[in-house]
Parts: sequence; structure tokens; C-alpha cells
Amino acid sequence: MSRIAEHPILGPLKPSGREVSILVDGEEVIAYEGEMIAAALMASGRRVFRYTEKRREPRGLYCAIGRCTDCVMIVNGIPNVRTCVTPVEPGMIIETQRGIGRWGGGDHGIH
Amino acid sequence: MVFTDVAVVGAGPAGLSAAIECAEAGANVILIDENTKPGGQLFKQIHKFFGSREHHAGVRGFRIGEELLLRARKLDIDVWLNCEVCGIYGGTELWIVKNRRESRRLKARKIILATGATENAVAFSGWTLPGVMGAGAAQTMINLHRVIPGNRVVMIGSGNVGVIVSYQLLQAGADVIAVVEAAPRLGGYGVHTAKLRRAGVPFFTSHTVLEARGKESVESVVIVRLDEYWKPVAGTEKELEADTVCIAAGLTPLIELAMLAGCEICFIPSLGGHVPVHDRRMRTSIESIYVAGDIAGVEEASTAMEEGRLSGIHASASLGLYSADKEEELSHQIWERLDVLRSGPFGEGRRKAKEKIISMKSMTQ
Amino acid sequence: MNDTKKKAWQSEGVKTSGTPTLEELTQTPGFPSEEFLYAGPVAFIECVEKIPCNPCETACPRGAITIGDNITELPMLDAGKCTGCGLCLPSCPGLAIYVKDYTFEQDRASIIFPFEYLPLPKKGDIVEMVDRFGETLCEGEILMVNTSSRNDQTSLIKAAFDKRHFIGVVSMKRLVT
Amino acid sequence: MENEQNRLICRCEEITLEEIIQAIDNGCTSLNEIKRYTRAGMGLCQSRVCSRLIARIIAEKTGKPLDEIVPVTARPPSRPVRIDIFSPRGCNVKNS
Repeated sequence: MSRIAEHPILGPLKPSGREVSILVDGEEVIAYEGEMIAAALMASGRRVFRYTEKRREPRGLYCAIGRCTDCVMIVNGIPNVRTCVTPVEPGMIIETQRGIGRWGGGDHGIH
Repeated sequence: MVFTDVAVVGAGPAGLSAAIECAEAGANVILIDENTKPGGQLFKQIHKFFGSREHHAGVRGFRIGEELLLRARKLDIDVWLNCEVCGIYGGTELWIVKNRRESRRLKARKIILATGATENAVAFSGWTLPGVMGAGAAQTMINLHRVIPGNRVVMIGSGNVGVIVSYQLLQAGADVIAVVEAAPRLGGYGVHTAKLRRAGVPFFTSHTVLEARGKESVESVVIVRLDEYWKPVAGTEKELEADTVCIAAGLTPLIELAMLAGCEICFIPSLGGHVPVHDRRMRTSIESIYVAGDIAGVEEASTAMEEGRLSGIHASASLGLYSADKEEELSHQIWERLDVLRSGPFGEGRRKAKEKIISMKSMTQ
Repeated sequence: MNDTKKKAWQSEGVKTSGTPTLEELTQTPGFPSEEFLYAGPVAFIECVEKIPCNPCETACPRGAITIGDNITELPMLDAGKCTGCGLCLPSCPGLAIYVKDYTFEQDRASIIFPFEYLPLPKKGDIVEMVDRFGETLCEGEILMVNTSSRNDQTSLIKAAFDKRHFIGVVSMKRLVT
Repeated sequence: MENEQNRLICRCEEITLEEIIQAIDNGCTSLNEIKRYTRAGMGLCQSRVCSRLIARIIAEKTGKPLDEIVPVTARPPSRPVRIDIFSPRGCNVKNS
């Protein structure tokens, strides 16, 4: 889980935008503006994006194109945001979603 | 409400080609896509395409995508990005949600649906663990987002998607430790499997993934041999150290919008399942609605582009932009190429399946 | 190649092991016949399945490759016309062609093969030459690395290796960063 | 290994194989019926991931041919949208 700096076909990495800082569960993560949130998280080694409502099981990226909705997280206080199709903006606050998530974010105590 | 001659839903290889044809015919066309960029899945196809030399063979998929975008720009095609089509009414009106918060209505004389397909799942034990993903998802991560989704990958499925993505995972710097195929024979082109094999990737035919294990994400994968009735053989389990499982179990056409519109559907397993019935002009049972690409039956990007052009030509002709003779001439050229792409041991089945759909359409009329 | 491996290679085929058997290859019209196999640089077209594809046909400036109007036909190599120039290599989307020369040196044969991984080897490097299963057969000395933009990111690599492994060697082991 | 019956089929609503089979045993023979009975396919992805899996289970259990197991009824909105899209002010609400 790292960035592909050099690629035999695609050449050197051309970032989608400038380096920006986002906050993921309170930790600073450096991401590229405009890249998908899920990509930034996986590049930082994060694979668990949420825990499910019933079984409290971890989930992460599954389809990567906005269809399966498994990668949803709380983004700037809005729950159920598909991180694989939502671009990074500077200063974004991203939280692991527990269950169906809560508006405004923050832990709602199911874990 | 915005009015246009043709609305094309989906800016992948089929939709882009359709919109270009419509614009070249002189139609006002709006091309709609839910993503932030046009191109669909074409830009993650970094391998050289097969086909005839005159038509992009030997050219990498993403370069074909760049070429299509350039043509679309030159033709000044109106592309609505970040726009999800949420409804379709009376065969001519679309309800679109832009940026997930702004409703728009669009009325088109003709609608071309090029919504593509979605990846099939395999529901083994542990398939919901982070680290288990579609092969297309892994391909999106490595080739579009330039992030490796895992270092040791087990690929499920040896069809062309499975073997192409496996090769691209190697190119991205990951290790593919096994390609697992439930059937006794490999599905993809031999040239693709040979590339993997000489890179040291082992194939396990008549095998499946029994379980993905791990606490917070995949830590190991158990594979098992299948007998001739496709049942696991006890005692043949092997636990492989892996952090990622990719599922390449085929694709299903995304037909929701066609169903919403009331298009007649039929079931063609070899083309991915339920598809809208359509004729040689790619027109569905609803006169104003056309389909092109994977929604009309899962094939390849090269056939999708030809079908897109076909739908664009006929939609334009139905608006009176081409004479019957010209329409026939243009259509004939494309059908010749489609017949070539659908030939040989791999393509013949698809050609027959397509003919079956087309014969249904003629029967219902 | 040890005996079990050899047996596996002979009893399996491209649809089970992923790589064609020697029998499948020798029956393929793109594989040089015995007469030309050891006679000098020649293309090996390991295209054993009928898929609609023909760029190799026009890539050859000498007309040594024929597919015809039905592009699903297998490419047929006229090894007598082939000079082993390698122009057909990057044209093949399946990376299924390479050029080998049994007469390269007294003890060493040479191979030019397509390669799409990083890092690339450098001229003079000693690498591991592999067979169709990815098993290392012998060492190879890199003689040339061609990254011409004409080949669109498919590098062509020329290496010399022990000619006792002439039939087996098809590529080199990927290098690790 | 987790219990085979406990294996999830619908990822969104966390519906297990056992629950799907129960629904079939209780008379469900279509994707629409299974969806209403168990909620499988009613989650955010709107059955895009699991419908094919459930169709196969129905076919195996009931012998019903796959071509007769049609996709769930499509209804607008065909994509998940925020509820405020339906309010008269919907188009003016800024992403908070």
C-alpha cells in the first residue's frame, strides 16, 4: 500500500494537485488535492474505512468506482460519503464511520 | 429544463464514440457522466489492444481514450460531469443530480444509454474483509490513482480481466501469488496467461477461494481444489500468505436506466445476464432509446466503441441527419468491423448471442 | 529443466498451465520450423490461439508474416524471409514474439524479448534468464536495452545466454527495486 | 472458518446466506420478494453487488431458471441522493 512513483507504462507519478493536509480520525495525512479520498487513505496504509452497523465488522474499498458504497466514511461531518469517488479538498476532516454514521461526525459510542 | 437532440448517458468508450458520431452528424448532443472526468474505464486500460491495425490494434487503451477526448473537444461536445442520471421518464426526459445536490431536467429527442457494466461478486467466507476487492477496483487504484492496493495478491478468475489486471499488478510492483480458476481450463487469452506464467505467476485451475482470513484486513487466503461437480475436495486446502484478494468473476450489464425507461429485457448468460433487447441499429423496444457498449452485452472496449458509433449514426439518422443510403453505408462499415472483432474461438459465441438478441427485436416488431 | 517439469510442460497446455507446450508451439505457424530454428536470428511467434489481431503482419518490412484478410487466423512465419530484425516485437499486443539467434557465439545464443517492468536492466548486467514457467535456467548478459518511444513503453532487451537452454529461455526474471 | 450459513451475501444490509435460504423456504422466489422479506438489496448499493448472488441461490434452491429471475424493480432515484434534493430549496442547499 504505497504510491507508485515510477510506472513502466505510465511513467513518473503526476499528482492530481498540490500536496495538502487532511485530518483522518484526528491524524494528519498528506494527500494530493483532487485525488480520491480512498486513494489517499490507502496510500497512507489505511484499509479500514468503516465498521458495519450489525456485526461491527471492518470494511474498506471494494469497487473503487462508486457503485458498492462499502468505502463510505464521515467526511466533513457528513456520513455515508463514498470516498472512492469524492476528491480530496484541503483541510478535509475524515472519520471512520461506525454503523450508519452520525451527522456532525464524532463517535456515537457503538464501539 | 434543457432541451437537446441527443443525450448520451455514460462517457466511457461507447458513450464517447456515440456522442462523437452524433456531433459529426450535426446533432446537438449532451454527454452525461457521473465521474469527475470522462473516459469511463478506458483510462485504466494501459495494455495494447488487439484487433486490426487500421482500428487501434497495438495502441494502449488510455491513448485511445485521449484520442476520443480530443475529438470530443474539437467537436465542442457539451459534457456534463459529476452528473448522476437518477430517473428517466417518457423515453425522452432525464432527471439528473449534479454534484449530488442540484437537480436538473433534460429533455432529449433521442437517448443513448452507455452505462457499462458492474463487476460480479464471489461470496466466499471473509469476502467483506478490507483487502478483498473487485479486480477492476485494483486496476483503478494502480492505473488511475497510482496506489498499490496490496503487496501479495490472489486473483480469482482467469478470464481476460483477471489475467490483464494480474499483469498490471505486477507492473505496478505488487506480487500476484496465485491466479485461481474454478473451471478446469483457463479463460483468458493464452498470450496473457503466458505473460503471467513466465513472470512466475502460478495458475490453479479447478480451484476456488474458500476463505479470506484476517482480523482487520486480509492476512491469508485459503484456496481449495474443486471436483468435477465444482464441490470443494476436503483435505486439499492450502493457506497462502496474502493481503489482497481480487475478484474477476465477470461483469453484469448496468441496465437500471433501461428498466426504468421500460425497455424490454432478455437474458443472455454469455453477454453477462439481463440486457435490453435491441436491433441492429442498437435501438431498444422504446423507439427513442438506444443502447451501446457493455449495457447491451458485456464485451470489450473495442466492440463498445464500434457499438457506440453505430448507435450514434442511427440515432442521428432517425433525426433526419443522414439519408437512408448514407445511414446504411456507415452502418455497414461498422458491422464489418464488429463481425471481425466477434470472430474466432473467443468471439464467435458473442456474435451468435448478439444475433439472438437482434432476432428477438425483429420478432417483437 | 528437470524431468518432472519437462513432463508437466509436455502434458499440460496453454489452457491449463497458462503457457503453451512445445508440441502446441511447433504446430503453430508462427514458430520457426526445425530447418530455421538454429540457422541464425529468427522470430518466434508464440501466438497459439485464434484471436482477431493483425498488427504483426504489417510491422514486418520483409513480408515474412502473413495473416490475411481473416485477421483471426494465426500469424504464419516465413522464416526464410525473417532476418530477426525484431520490428514485429513491440507491435504484438500480447507480447508473444521474440527473436533468438542460436549462431550468436560459439557457446552463447542471443535473445531479444519485450519487457514492460521496472526497473530495467542496464547493458552489461548479469540477469537470470527464465523459461515459460518463470523458472531460472541460466545467467544472461544484457547486450542492449531499447526504450525507443516508437515502441510506446514496451522495452526491447537483448541478452546472451548459454545456448544449451536455447529453446527454454524466453525472458528474464523481473528485477526488484 | 465462520459458519457457512453465517456467510454474508448482502454486504450493505448484512444479510446472511441462512437468512436468504430461510426466505426462500418461506416462499420467496424472486429478487423483489427476497428484498422485501430480508432487506437484502435494499441498502446503499441498491442490490448492485448481491443481486446476482441471490439469483443463483434462488435458482439452486428452487430450480427456477436464471432467466426468469429478473432484476429488482428499478425506481428513481437510481443512485443514492440526499433527501434534501427533494425539498423545494434542495438545489440551493450548500454542502454543509
